[in-house]
Amino acid sequence: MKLSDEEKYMLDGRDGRAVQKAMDLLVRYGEALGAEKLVETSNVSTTVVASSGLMREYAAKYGFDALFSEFNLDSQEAVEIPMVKTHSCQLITGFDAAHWEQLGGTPERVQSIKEHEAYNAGIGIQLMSTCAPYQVGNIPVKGEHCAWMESSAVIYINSVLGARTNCEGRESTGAAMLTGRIPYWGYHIDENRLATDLVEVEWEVESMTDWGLLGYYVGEVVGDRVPVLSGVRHVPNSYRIKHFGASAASSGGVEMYHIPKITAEAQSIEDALGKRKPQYTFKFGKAERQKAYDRLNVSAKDTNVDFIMLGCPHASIEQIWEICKLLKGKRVNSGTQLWIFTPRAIRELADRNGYTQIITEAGGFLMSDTCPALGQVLPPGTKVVATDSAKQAHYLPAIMGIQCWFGSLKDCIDAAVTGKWSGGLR
Amino acid sequence: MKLSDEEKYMLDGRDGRAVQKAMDLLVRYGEALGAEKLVETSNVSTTVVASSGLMREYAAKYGFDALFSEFNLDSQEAVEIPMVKTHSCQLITGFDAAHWEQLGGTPERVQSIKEHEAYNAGIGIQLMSTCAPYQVGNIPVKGEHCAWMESSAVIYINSVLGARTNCEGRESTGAAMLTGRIPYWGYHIDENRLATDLVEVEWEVESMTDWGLLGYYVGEVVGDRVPVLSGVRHVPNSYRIKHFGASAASSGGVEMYHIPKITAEAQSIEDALGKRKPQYTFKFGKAERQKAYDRLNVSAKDTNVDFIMLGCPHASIEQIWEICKLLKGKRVNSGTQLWIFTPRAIRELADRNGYTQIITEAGGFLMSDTCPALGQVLPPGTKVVATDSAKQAHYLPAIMGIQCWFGSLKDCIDAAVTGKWSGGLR
Amino acid sequence: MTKIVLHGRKVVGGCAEGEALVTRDTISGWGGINPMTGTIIELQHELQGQSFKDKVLVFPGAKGSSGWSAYFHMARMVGAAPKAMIFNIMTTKAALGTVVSHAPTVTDLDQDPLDMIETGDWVKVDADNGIVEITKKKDIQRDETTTDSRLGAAEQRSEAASV
Amino acid sequence: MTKIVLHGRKVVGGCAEGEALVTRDTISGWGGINPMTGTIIELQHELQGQSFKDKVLVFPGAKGSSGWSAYFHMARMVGAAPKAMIFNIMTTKAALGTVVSHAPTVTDLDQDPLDMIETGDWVKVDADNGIVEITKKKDIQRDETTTDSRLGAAEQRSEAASV
Ligand code: F3S
Ligand code: F3S
Repeated sequence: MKLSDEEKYMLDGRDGRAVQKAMDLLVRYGEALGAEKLVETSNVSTTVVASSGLMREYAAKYGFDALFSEFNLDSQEAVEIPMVKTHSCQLITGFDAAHWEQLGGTPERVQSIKEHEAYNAGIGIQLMSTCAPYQVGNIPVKGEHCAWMESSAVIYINSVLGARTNCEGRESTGAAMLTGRIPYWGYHIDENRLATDLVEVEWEVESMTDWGLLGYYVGEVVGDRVPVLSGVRHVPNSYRIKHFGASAASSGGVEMYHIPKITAEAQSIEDALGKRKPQYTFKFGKAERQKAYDRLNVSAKDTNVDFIMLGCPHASIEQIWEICKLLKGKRVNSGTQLWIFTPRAIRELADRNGYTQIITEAGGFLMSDTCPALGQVLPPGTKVVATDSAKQAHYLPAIMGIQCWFGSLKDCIDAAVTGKWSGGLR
Repeated sequence: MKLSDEEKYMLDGRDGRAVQKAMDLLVRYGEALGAEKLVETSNVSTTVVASSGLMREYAAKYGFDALFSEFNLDSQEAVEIPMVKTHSCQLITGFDAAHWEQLGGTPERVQSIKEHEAYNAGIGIQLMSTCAPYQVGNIPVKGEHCAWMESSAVIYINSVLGARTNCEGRESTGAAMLTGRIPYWGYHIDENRLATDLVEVEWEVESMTDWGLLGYYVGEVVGDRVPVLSGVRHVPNSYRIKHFGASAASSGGVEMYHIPKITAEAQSIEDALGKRKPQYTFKFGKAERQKAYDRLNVSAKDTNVDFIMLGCPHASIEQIWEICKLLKGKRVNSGTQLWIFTPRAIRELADRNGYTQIITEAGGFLMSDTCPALGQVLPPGTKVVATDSAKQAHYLPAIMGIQCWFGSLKDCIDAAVTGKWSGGLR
Repeated sequence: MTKIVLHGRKVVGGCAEGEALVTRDTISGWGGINPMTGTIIELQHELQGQSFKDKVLVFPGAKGSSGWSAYFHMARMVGAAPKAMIFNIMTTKAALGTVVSHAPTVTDLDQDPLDMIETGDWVKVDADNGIVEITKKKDIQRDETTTDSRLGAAEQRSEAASV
Repeated sequence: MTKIVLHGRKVVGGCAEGEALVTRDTISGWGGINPMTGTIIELQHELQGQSFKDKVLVFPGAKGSSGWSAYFHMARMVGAAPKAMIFNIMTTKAALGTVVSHAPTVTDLDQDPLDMIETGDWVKVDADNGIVEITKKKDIQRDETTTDSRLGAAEQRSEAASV
């Protein structure tokens, strides 16, 4: 891999041991990829929290510098971590300290999270603590080279915004923060951003549920190739397109897609394909929609619902308002829990708007900083979940071994109120 | 103007008096424009707060329904306002209730704002209270028809995101919220979005200051036409491109611009111009940069600075961090005030990150919901202001009759600490 | 006494007349006018310090913040709005602002009103019919020495344009 | 006893050998493996319930969340990582995850390792030289009745590829 002089100085230790370790990892990583060089970045979305018991023990034993060294730089030597160079934000975490009781935490855990947050803030990382940093002001500009983790965020900024990132990991984002570099590979390069596959959308996709189903289908058929969609007749709003991407990134490994005149980089199908022929062509019609729905509901049998999860990816304030309109004046069933997830900054807005109160009065909780899949936590005794998120419905049964219903927001609120699932594809 | 059946029903009163009044205004407004029809929208950014003494008196006398009727629907009859139909958010307001003392308010004013906020939230308006709703989750998708006010926000969503809006007003956004319609005119229509003018950027624009100067120059020369910029070599991050647009929208009336491969709709100069020749061509070089700087500093003479204003448009968390890095461990001069403005949701993040504390310890204030120009308020006795925002430097001298320095963030923080302006174009 | 008649397109219906206040500078709402008095406050504006209250405001178009309509709306509420308006360049600000000002307004005139109208001319805006009648101020002054132009005006409505 | 030798590109340097664990299903990190035991936990995965600990993991590539590298990183920390890895499709997840696992890894082999290697084969990955040596399990079984294949392996390093 070709390094610039500046990069060589970093590797040689001019900027200290931590930067040297970071550059060393980037070189190992870049060579593993077969990248020809590094590219400058000043926008990193990362995970530096201690997201597992192993990491928490490690931090308790060796300290936060050692934790960052090992798990964000792949350095067994505990180096002193300086202020990060790039704009950097923490993605979603495993815990919401404001709801530690519901989440089965302890005051000790809350305390150690606070200490770690102070450390992370101190080295210059913004504690957005959400899988959707673009909803709280980190909106990369088209063409901006980024180093982001979190598949639903990666697909959003690549496709909808036209920024450039691969799906990075803890260690590469750690190294990127300290060096302002990331391998120039994959979606940083023009030609890799072109569509390879064509998906002809024949069903009239408009609702949030349908956007999720379309995404789920697309991910299954294209895997990690780059689809372009034809036939989309309704411009999705931001929470629909967010759901679509999160869904496609979970059933497949889609990190980039095009919808002419809707996503950032293609004004036409031809544009998106770079004037080449598609490698594969698929169609999404009534049968494919039904199949995606059935796949998402494959684990579900029992119509008694214990738990409703909303806000995957983390809800915007508009989505919280949609929930409140359905929930207002109702009560969540006594045997059922309703948890709604949103970035902490947006929860402040929800408080101000009286939405938190509407949710609380109905017996639900508006939570932040985590989600059941990431935090691997459910209300005690949960056997059956319902959600309006295809991504959550994809992961929860596998991770938590529960049944999961996928349906519309209305189906979910009905289930919250009645304790029974009566949803279905309409 | 051609109305659909649905629109005719609204005009005939099927959906009640408020919707009827709203549709009546849209018809009058659409015909004034010469629009052929209305277009559906479900994304409205509006101003429904009582932003002047006149409106506050009106609300106190006749109530909030009457206030909305008159100032958001142009209806002299006070109609009962139902729940709004669209996703709707309140833009920046005239006051930050959390800083009422600094802003010269009274507990009574705070109380009446709270009551009005409850009313507005009750009819379904999200109280984002910022000129940058895209920083708190309202991120319109490319091709999405919107009805937004606030010139800096309009130019951002049109150009950077590729959404479609004209620069609407209180009354048209009021009507849009109740009907889900706005005149199909101006930037809703493909051909009006094409560039008319070419600006050749010869200076290497990279810093936030330079993006502001470029914007200021562009606005002055193109007025309200649509420029495309050539020669941009560094992709601006979101706060630079935000500053550029706000600046161009204040010196001129720019609502839409293109930078190939950086803004949403043009991959090339030819694309942007729709293959036509530019009507006018300008160049931005050293001399134009200097001239823009001089224009922005035309009111400033006295180097004793009373007041530093940062956060126009409202700062993102990354910008607050930039400020904190410069401010940490310093003290604002005793004769100088430092106010920093950010959306309230982002202030929550700043609190969590310890940034609010850094600012407070240095003697500054982190405020929300308003800005000095909008709120028409300055610290008592202010004669000389400094800011890193071209828009604020454009408006404050005219509105508040003070002197204003424009410079880099560093120049501004230096002035905050020393009380002296020693900035300059570098 | 001769009148100049221009034809254009209605923006806001109605009919009103008054003394013209003309500027070649575009007008800002927020930061551009004081809505309580109708005074132009923008620094270096050609009309800085002058009020359009009860005048026929002739201007190229609107610029600046999206507060434009609210500012003209407030001016109307306190009785400081222009009696009528004539402008050249259609924008959402100008359209909405004139609509909510309720002042009869026309645009798209067959000749540039900025060339044809001077401050002090007497101008009648019959917006419903898209007709603007101009009595030049020199004629008014001349008339005033002989007869009352305001009375004379009514008799001459059907007169052919002098241009 | 014959060996099959494949040539590819180093992803992570080093040299290690062990029993192959082969799958045609791509592997998820988060939600796909238990890093404490190296067990594949994804529902309906071909290897569900099996552990790659101390095995040579042969798989088409990585999929799923960006937690991939962290999960293989943790597996390495607790000694549950594979001894070596071989995969086909390069992604950032696979590159970073194998780098931080510190397990010798190769890709871009001249023949599809999924066709050439079966679970139970003995595989040596000399990543520094991009060489993979496969001893088929039937040969191991045959050998085991005669001599120790593990000892024999060392002597046959320079042997020509059998394919
Ligand atoms: S991380 Fe976010 S995208 Fe969903 S699975 Fe958790 S809410
Ligand atoms: S409204 Fe916002 S754009 Fe500037 S002038 Fe006030 S901070």
